[in-house]
Amino acid sequence: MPRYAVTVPVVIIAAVLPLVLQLIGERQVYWLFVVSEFFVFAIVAISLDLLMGRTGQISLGHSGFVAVGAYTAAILNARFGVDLLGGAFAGGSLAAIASLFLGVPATRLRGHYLGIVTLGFGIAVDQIALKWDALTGGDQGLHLHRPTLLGLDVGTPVLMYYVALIALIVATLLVWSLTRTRLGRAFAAVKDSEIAAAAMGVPVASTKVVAFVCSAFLAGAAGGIYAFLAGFVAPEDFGIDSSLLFFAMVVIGGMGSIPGAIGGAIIVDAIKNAAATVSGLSLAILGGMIVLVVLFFPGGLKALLRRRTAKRRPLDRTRNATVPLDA
Amino acid sequence: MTVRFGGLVAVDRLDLDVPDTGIFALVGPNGAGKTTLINALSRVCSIASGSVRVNGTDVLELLPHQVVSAGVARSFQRAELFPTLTVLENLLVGLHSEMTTGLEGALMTPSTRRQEKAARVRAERLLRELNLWELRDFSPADLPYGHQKLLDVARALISEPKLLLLDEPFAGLTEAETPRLLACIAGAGRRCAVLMIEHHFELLEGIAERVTVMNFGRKIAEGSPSGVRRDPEVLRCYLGTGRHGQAETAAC
Amino acid sequence: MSNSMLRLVTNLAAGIACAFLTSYAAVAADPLAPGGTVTGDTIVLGQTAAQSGPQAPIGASKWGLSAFIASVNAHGGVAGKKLRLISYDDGYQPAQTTALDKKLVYEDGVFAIVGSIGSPTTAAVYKVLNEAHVPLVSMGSGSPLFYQPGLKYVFPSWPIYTTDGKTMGAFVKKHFSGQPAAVIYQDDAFGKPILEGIKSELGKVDVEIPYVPSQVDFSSAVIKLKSAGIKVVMLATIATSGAQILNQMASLDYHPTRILTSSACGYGGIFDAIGSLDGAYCTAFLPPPGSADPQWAEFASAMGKYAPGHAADIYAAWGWLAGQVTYAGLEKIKGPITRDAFVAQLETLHDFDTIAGKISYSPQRHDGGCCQLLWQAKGGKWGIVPDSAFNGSAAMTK
Amino acid sequence: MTQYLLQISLAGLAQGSLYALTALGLVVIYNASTVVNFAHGAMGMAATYVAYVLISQLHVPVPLAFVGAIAAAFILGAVVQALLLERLNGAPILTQVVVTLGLFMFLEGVLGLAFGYNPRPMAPPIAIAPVTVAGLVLRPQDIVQLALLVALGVALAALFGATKLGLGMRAITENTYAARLMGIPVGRVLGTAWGLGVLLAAVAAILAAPTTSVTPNMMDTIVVYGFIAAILGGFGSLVGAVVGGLILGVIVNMIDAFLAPELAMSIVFGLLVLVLYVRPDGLFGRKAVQKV
Repeated sequence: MPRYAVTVPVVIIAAVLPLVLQLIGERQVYWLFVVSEFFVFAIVAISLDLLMGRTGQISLGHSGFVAVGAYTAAILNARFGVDLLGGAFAGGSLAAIASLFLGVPATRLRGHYLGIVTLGFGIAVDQIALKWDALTGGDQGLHLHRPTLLGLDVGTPVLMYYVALIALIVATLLVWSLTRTRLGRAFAAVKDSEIAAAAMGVPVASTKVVAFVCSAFLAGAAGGIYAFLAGFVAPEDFGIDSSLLFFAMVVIGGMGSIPGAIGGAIIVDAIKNAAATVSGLSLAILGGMIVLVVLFFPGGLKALLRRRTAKRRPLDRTRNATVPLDA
Repeated sequence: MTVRFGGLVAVDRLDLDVPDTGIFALVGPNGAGKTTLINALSRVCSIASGSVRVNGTDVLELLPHQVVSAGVARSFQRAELFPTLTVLENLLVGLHSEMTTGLEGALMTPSTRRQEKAARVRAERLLRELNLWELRDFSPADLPYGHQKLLDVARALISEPKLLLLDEPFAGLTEAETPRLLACIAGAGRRCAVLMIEHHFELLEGIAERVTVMNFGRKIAEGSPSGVRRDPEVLRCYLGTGRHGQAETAAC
Repeated sequence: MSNSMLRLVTNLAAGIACAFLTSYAAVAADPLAPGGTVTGDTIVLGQTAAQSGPQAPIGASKWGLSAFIASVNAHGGVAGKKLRLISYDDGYQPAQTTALDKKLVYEDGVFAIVGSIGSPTTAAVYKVLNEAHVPLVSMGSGSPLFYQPGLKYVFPSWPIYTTDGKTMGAFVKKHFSGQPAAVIYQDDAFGKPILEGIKSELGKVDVEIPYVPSQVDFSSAVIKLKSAGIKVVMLATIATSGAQILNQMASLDYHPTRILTSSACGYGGIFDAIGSLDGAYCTAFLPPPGSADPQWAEFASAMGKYAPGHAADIYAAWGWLAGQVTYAGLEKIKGPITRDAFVAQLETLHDFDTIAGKISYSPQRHDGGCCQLLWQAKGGKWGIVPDSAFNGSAAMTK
Repeated sequence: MTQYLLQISLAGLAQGSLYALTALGLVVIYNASTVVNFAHGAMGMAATYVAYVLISQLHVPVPLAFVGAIAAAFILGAVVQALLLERLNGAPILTQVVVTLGLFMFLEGVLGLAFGYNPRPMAPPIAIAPVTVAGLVLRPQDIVQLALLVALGVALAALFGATKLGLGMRAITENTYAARLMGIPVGRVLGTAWGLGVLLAAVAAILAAPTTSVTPNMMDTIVVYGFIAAILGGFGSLVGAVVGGLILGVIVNMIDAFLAPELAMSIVFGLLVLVLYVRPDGLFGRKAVQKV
């Protein structure tokens, strides 16, 4: 019960935040954008966590999937007037197809090769978007029409805020459900022990590919929403830098945890915005944080938060539980 | 069946026949090919020749993840559990090939819920049987080793295999931890065929119907636990140094 | 709802609450009343300019703009009001520019966006700013995108990039006619219009080589040109790539006539970075650094006074130019200082003298600078090439 | 045409020697500690800043500055091993990759903070005019670069093949625990391997600096090609790294010359995925034995 006492008011705050922001007049445009942008980044962080934290498959080019989704949505919108839902769905689908190019070789790659190949994927998407300017607008980018959703105009900052918030909640629920059913358990099994997973009937290779596809779909859909939110896409937005930011979100949040990924996204986004005026500062802080987290807080933010919650959950590997032997 | 690694013949033309139920043990010194045999049966190592039929299906022609559907499940020498998952979820992975939920799991469709519920009921029943119920939400990494081995066996058992392969289930257990696992295995032996690697003859004497002794990949003796113990060749190359029937590394 | 589900939602909501609190922590005085009217005693100007990443050198524009603003304030400001600059580092990433311009316009309440650097970054925001009626003045780009008719709030002040290319092309036609010529160009909205301009003057070039800024090894490009017997090489490149290409040419014992675009030779250290620079040409719409031009002298002395430690180079002069144009518009406003009044006054500028020569705007055309010429490197200094001036204002395309 | 091809290939070999040196360092570190060092380029870049500071701010003679930078690189490698990787002994690969990536971001950020992002000039180590032989331009620095690569490669092979250090490294790779029991100073051996690996990265970075200029991002492209070279070479073989790097240099130059320079890295990655699909252990790699 006490958990409801926290959850319900906070969910209400999230829902009424735009109304409160009315008080600051025009300035809400910026703050609504910042929070909406954070919602979308958090979806990408969740998707990367599904792949990296849950399935143990590293991806250093995740913004490549975001780029594929964003460009798909932008092109469909600019040329055919496809709406936000269609754009996000098509973006996710195309990113999922693109992920097969990575996912299939990935099943044959040893851990660190995968990191390098995904890095290359991120770079390649960038270069192709730049080169294929007839379709993508090259470095001048692509402007989208005012976003609509199922025939409704959602082009105001407040409505886009709700679109992003609902998208994050939906993504959270989807991933949460997935991890609590057969396929999600198979992801974790593959990460923990490929041999044991296979012995339990989990097809290791295709499970890895499916994890790639799921993760890419989410990242691509987030990219599609992002394109509508920003109203503009350009190749420079999806470089290694942004892949590393998503990576930092997952690591700092604590791998293998959805709340962790969201928390990591908050921290990274806040640092990125706060340190924007001093060049190199955010990179140095985030890099330093990653090193410290790995060395001293292997569970990341997730573990720190959990340590402080009143009721400890049993499944928590950040402490060494000693279980009484009852035999 | 034969398993080769390069020039080394780890399992050499071994013939083994087990009926539908009962406990059968494999013994032999280190390097005799026991674990290799189990790995070959569960298709972890893919370079075996010959054939292994379980109810007519040749296991050696399957992919590793198809073996369990053919009715062959296994445990591991060093309890290869999934620490990311809870104890309960570890058992549910054991039911992976019986369930069908794929991506639609993300949508929690009614059929997903039904499957999940049914699987949970089975897993919970097994956990209660094994007295692991209290620990269901812990990570296996936080359990004492004895519980881990028990869980490892349970995870193989939950799929109700026809052939259960156990790789040294008692290795590393304390005296206090042994009886629970022993009871569990004895129970399994009444439902299916259990092929286990074990050195403790005393443990085997109570439960195993037949013991096969291997050395250098070959079968050198076969029979009841007490009978095999008296076999001169077995004594010569294997049991000579053991104090209470436990094998030391003895080459012959 | 199960426990973990609840915890999820809690975390989610906590995140929102965090962002919410931050928004309140940042409450500050709003200097701009609705409708873009300046009511306080400062006029706040906003800029985005890369201070990090590979494009950081051109972000030095920030210091020229700061120096201009400081000198205006030292002389009493505009209409009794002081100017203030808020400049953010967008790392040359359009997504950052989008977010930061939202911050500048809505959170910081700037009056106009002035002297922002880069083609892709400005491309990301010019439409939105134009629709929101926020003036976008003197961006650091000559991309044809910003010279389109109908952009009422957009005021470019550079010569369009095609003029840059035409300046090269006309010069080559005049002096090196008949010699095999080649262009190395950055494959984007910066390099391609320059290539187009060159070709519109020369008809055709013998070899065209595209590249991307991340490329570090230009040896095959240089070998290709050398093997093809190219005598004139025009470079539509950024500074770092231009330096790499010229150094590569020298190391391969290849000495064609070299003509660089203005963006490639604005930095102070160019003579250290390229040992073989002597004899090379560079297009320009600004006086050579260190020249006796009175506009440059005024700029250089202001830099020394108000931005000590920052070189008075071409990139800083871009910022100075942006300041000059903005000031000219603001100064002419009679009555309340509104964005629309500012735009109206800018559109009356005719042959307004800036560090980059004369600039004219009209309600029909926002064309910016018309003319370019060439410099040549001699003995570690740039000098103006006498008969190289080119007026591109007549030949506006696209 | 042949001459053109030759000249292109020659330049490719010269550039490839930088990739090879980078790959060699990656392989040395990988062989000893099974860690792929994603901070490799950044560490080489940091050492180049040491050279830059020594030359342009402390006015140390150029050769001495290079020696100083290379020594700094060795120390940096050893310190990183002792402070970071030593604590992660036995951690999953993913964890070790993550920590080197964090280090990469940290180093690039810190040097950006300290020196800004303006490119700093760096004089070439050898500035001798090029020689033309039968129409081919031979650049002395290319030849020195290639010779240096071969010399370092041979020296490393000798070091690992014939000394106690090499033996220790192999023992540690086989079984760290057993190696420790056998009295091998595991920490010191690993520290040396990391030091040597980063030293090679620093050599590559210093050789690259005259063309790339000294910036926090100077090694980004080169180190990616270094990774690819190492993978092509089977990630474990010194000869593979050298050959992989040289081949890659020629391939990239061919792409620049005949296909599309602006897509070079994408094409190379496409090729890499193809190669890995056909030969998962690279062109020169031996099949990795899976332990059960």
